[in-house]
Amino acid sequence: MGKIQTITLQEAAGLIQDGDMLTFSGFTIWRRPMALVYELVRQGKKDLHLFEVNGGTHTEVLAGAGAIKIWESCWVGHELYGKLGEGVARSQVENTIIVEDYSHAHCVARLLAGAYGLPFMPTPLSMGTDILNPAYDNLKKAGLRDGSNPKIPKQKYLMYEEPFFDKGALVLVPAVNADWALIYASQVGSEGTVRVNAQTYTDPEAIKAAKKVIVIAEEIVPETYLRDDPTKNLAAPYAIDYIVELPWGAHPTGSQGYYDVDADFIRQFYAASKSKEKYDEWAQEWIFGVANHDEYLEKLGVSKLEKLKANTVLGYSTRMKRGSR
Amino acid sequence: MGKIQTITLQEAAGLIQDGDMLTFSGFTIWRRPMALVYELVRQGKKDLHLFEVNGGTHTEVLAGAGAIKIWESCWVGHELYGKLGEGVARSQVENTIIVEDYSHAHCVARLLAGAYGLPFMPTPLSMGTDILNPAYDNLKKAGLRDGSNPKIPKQKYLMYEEPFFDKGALVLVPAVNADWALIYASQVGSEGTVRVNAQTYTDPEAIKAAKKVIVIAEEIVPETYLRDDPTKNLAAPYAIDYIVELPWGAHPTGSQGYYDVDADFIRQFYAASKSKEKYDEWAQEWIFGVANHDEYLEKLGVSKLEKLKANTVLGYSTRMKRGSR
Amino acid sequence: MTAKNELCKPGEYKAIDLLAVAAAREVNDGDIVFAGTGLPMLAIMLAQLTNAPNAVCIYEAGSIDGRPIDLPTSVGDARCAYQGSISAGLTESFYGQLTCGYVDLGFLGGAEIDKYGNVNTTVVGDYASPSKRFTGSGGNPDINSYARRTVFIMVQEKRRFKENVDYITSPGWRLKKWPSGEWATRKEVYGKYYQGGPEAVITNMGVFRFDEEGIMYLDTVHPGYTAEQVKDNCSFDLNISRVTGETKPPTYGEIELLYTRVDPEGIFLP
Amino acid sequence: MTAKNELCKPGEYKAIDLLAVAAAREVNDGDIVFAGTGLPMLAIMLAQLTNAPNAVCIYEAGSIDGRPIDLPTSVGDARCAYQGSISAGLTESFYGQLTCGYVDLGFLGGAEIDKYGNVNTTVVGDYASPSKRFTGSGGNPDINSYARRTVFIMVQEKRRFKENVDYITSPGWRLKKWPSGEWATRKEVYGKYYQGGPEAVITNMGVFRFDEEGIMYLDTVHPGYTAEQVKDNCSFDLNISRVTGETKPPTYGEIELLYTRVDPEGIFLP
Repeated sequence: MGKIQTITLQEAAGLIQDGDMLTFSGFTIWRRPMALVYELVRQGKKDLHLFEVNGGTHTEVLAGAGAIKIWESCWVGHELYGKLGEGVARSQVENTIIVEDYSHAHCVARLLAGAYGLPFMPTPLSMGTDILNPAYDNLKKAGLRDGSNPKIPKQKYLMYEEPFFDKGALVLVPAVNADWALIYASQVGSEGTVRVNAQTYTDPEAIKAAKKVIVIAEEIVPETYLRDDPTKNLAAPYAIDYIVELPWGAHPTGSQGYYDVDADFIRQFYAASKSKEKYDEWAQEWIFGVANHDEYLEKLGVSKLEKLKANTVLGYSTRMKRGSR
Repeated sequence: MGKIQTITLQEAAGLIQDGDMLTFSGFTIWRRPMALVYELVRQGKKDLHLFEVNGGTHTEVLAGAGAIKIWESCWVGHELYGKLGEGVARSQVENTIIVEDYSHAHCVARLLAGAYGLPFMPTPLSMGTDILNPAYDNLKKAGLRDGSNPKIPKQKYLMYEEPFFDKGALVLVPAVNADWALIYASQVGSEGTVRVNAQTYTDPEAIKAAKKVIVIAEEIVPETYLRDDPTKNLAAPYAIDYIVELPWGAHPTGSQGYYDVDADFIRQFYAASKSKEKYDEWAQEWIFGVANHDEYLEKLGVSKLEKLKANTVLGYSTRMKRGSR
Repeated sequence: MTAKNELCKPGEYKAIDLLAVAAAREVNDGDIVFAGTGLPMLAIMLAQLTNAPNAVCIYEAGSIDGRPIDLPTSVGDARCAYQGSISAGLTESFYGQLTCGYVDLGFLGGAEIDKYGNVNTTVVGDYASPSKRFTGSGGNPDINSYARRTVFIMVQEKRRFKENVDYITSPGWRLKKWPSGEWATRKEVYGKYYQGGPEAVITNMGVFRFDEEGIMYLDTVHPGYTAEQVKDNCSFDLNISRVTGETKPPTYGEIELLYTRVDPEGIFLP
Repeated sequence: MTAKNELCKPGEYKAIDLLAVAAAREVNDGDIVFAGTGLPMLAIMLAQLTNAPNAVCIYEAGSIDGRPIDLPTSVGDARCAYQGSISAGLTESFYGQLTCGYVDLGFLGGAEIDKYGNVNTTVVGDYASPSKRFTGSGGNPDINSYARRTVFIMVQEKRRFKENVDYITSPGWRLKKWPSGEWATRKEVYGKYYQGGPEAVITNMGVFRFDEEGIMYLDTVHPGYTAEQVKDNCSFDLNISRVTGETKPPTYGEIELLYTRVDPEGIFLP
């Protein structure tokens, strides 16, 4: 909290330290702070601890670069455009990252607890599954649940029987409070009020739960415009620490009201993500081979961007070919 | 849940049985389902168990009529227009109702747990106060925490030390799931989507937590109008059981976008609420003396209603005299 | 001219068409459906156009009762929110809708399943040193935990229908009581939180249901297959003694709706 | 003509004016303030027009950083939400803002207070058979639990400044550890949830603060009163040894703002 600073993408990435714990806005391949993720790779960040309600293309960009040490989540892939998170999968099989699996609702519960300043949230979901198998607690196996790292709870979860209604055991999952929430938002007011269009996913919770918040905004708009309808906003100015104004900052993921998911780009990335060599080639072309976000956009080209652009009434592209017909 | 039925005010009140547990929409003197509360008194309901995040004029109408047996809440009064809940206060002093005191946030936590299908919610608020004094648990003293009534939890609260971060004890408060949520909403779509203007208070939680939901709507509007902006709606059609369309149904409490609080009316009611005799006179005039809601509005008169009517841009009345100048 | 309610003949429809149609028929009118990405979306949209016009759909990312006019490709898609009753986020969909108790039907996919309906979408092999990782659970186990009925849509392969899945991602009818790990029935594990469980599995070869013991059996066989062939495509000893007949093929009307209204762009239907 | 920053002379302002002005001065610029109904609203609005232009206000009923152009009479008032950053509900204000950790300053009222800053707004007499009931807690104890600093605005009367309050509604510096009921410091009771506590009490006679032991002392005396007079209006033995002087009276500018910008309708200011 405190006065918001408007900074550059490079400065934003520069704030993140090796080993920091990160969480992100968005959902699978929607509203991810991609430009900032690219910049983290460009700056060679390492040993990152990711907590994600769900993963997506951004996760795979970081996984391929070998930037992730711990990945706590429930899912990673590219939806229709790449069915696996190949980088995470390979790293887990090769034992180069620590994966901690929760269910999707468990992840939401953990982030909600963090957002609400609570140490845990209860949930009756996904009981009886191997997600709760104590032998499969990878952070514990790695010796990281000894309490020395305040970001790693001493237990993965707890079965708890409450005394109020005698309904039997349910699951308590521990809070998450990441060092940084890296947020892509469609609109940020000139004083810092944040708005996204359509579904909010877990963006408000990610903002509240993190110690510091960086927002990559599609556009900065007059504060009074957002305040004319406060029911539609996500976060107050004091919840945000840094802002970067960056059109197309979520590409190739989609941003409702602005542009659709770039399916072809993600398919190509997915193909590249299947081996370290191909990933490196891809990164050479799209991350290291462009000096900055402007060059990245130039490389994509106007005709591509125009096809992705959202219909202003529907919020998604109607010019993009989506299927086989 | 199920198909929504549109019914009359009389039918709506007729659904409530003596002894039922109720909760309400609104906040103190805003958006209370007053017309339905009057009708409950007209129909002579008794032994009601109220759980309210906070009380207000509607509580006092029920308290004065001797309709309340148990009142679980944190506050009752009429804001600036009557500083005490005289009816509840008198009933507590005379020991004719059972009052169970929680803090405001505890009440929110209890309703949120009910809404989310959880048996409890944790909160670190209001620790160390007499709200948590075990000797002051009035439902326990009345022998009602024996588990025989599923709507009364076996404990008022529990101090709980979690094993995740060793942050020490915090409070767990039990869920509330009332038999009925009696909701006043500004707009209900023709298929049942519910919207209110401005702050949502705990209206969404009250709807979700209750077994059955009756909505008194200021107006029924085309469903597509509400669905053009789904970010502004409170509840989906399947969350609602019964609808009554009733303009001015929240009077004398206020409804943002429609009308302001009727300060004079509440002041007069507050004066009347100070004794059983005066309350009965007041009820004779305003509840039993009018056959229905139309007669009630006629009795208020056009010029009064026009003064209360909200400015359509600001959402509150600009024609009403509020202070001494 | 053929009547729309007339059944297609063999060769007049693809396997995926029947998969979608058979799944759609599992939706009861008025059901509140929590649907996953992919074929479940296709099936619920078809159901809304046919046998279940009053069914409503909740999508995980926060769209409540949306009425998409273009087929969404992901539950996070803006298309899901079009003319929705509520647009919110995951806290609303999981806590405000699912554990709140509104959901009648979970409509899900899966990579592997066992005879108790336990589904694996996490790893192949030992979790400590897996040979392959899938996407992970997503919301599959959550929806499956709390919907009153769950329907899975899957590809029928011997290696996918297993005696035991390598990892129980999504809960079937026989589960583990954690932290002890002893096997128990779903009702024992969920106690008073028990809502229901897997009701049907729809594949490209047949429709499967679960008996009183929570064990999968073959209910109907898709046209062109025999019960024995289906059994041969399961690693466990499939009960085929309760087969009630052949799965009803799609009607011409259903096929028309699928290709002209549900997926005219050819996203899922090639 | 008098300068706006010149101090009013005795008789040129009312007791309630000084109450509002003294309270407003407790707001630091940039503070995130959680304010209760009544005088706290007046004070925060004045502070925003004077010493704390970047202070923002959260109102319990769900208005986050509203910028009312007409004085609200209740935290539930539509006026609170005008040009707000977020308009939501109580779950947002208590969980999403207060326990989330955003709140710097709680701005509250109270009926009775003791020397540890414990406030009673519940009952007079024994709780089991009270002689009088007040409104109840409302959000007073919640806000006071989690704001980093709390300021109370109260009427100074001997019967309101008590050795012990009949019921601890809102937590001061010495509390009970429940369920045992042993007395403990606020830090012991709140443990790692400790954020701060009551910092000042503003009455119509003076400004009170709390010492290292959490015991109330008189800091400044309002013009026209002596420290002894204030002490006589307390039931407990008020420490007046630390008085730093006289409370600064309102300036002409502050009075003008109060009557022309904050409460032109005369809602709180007669």
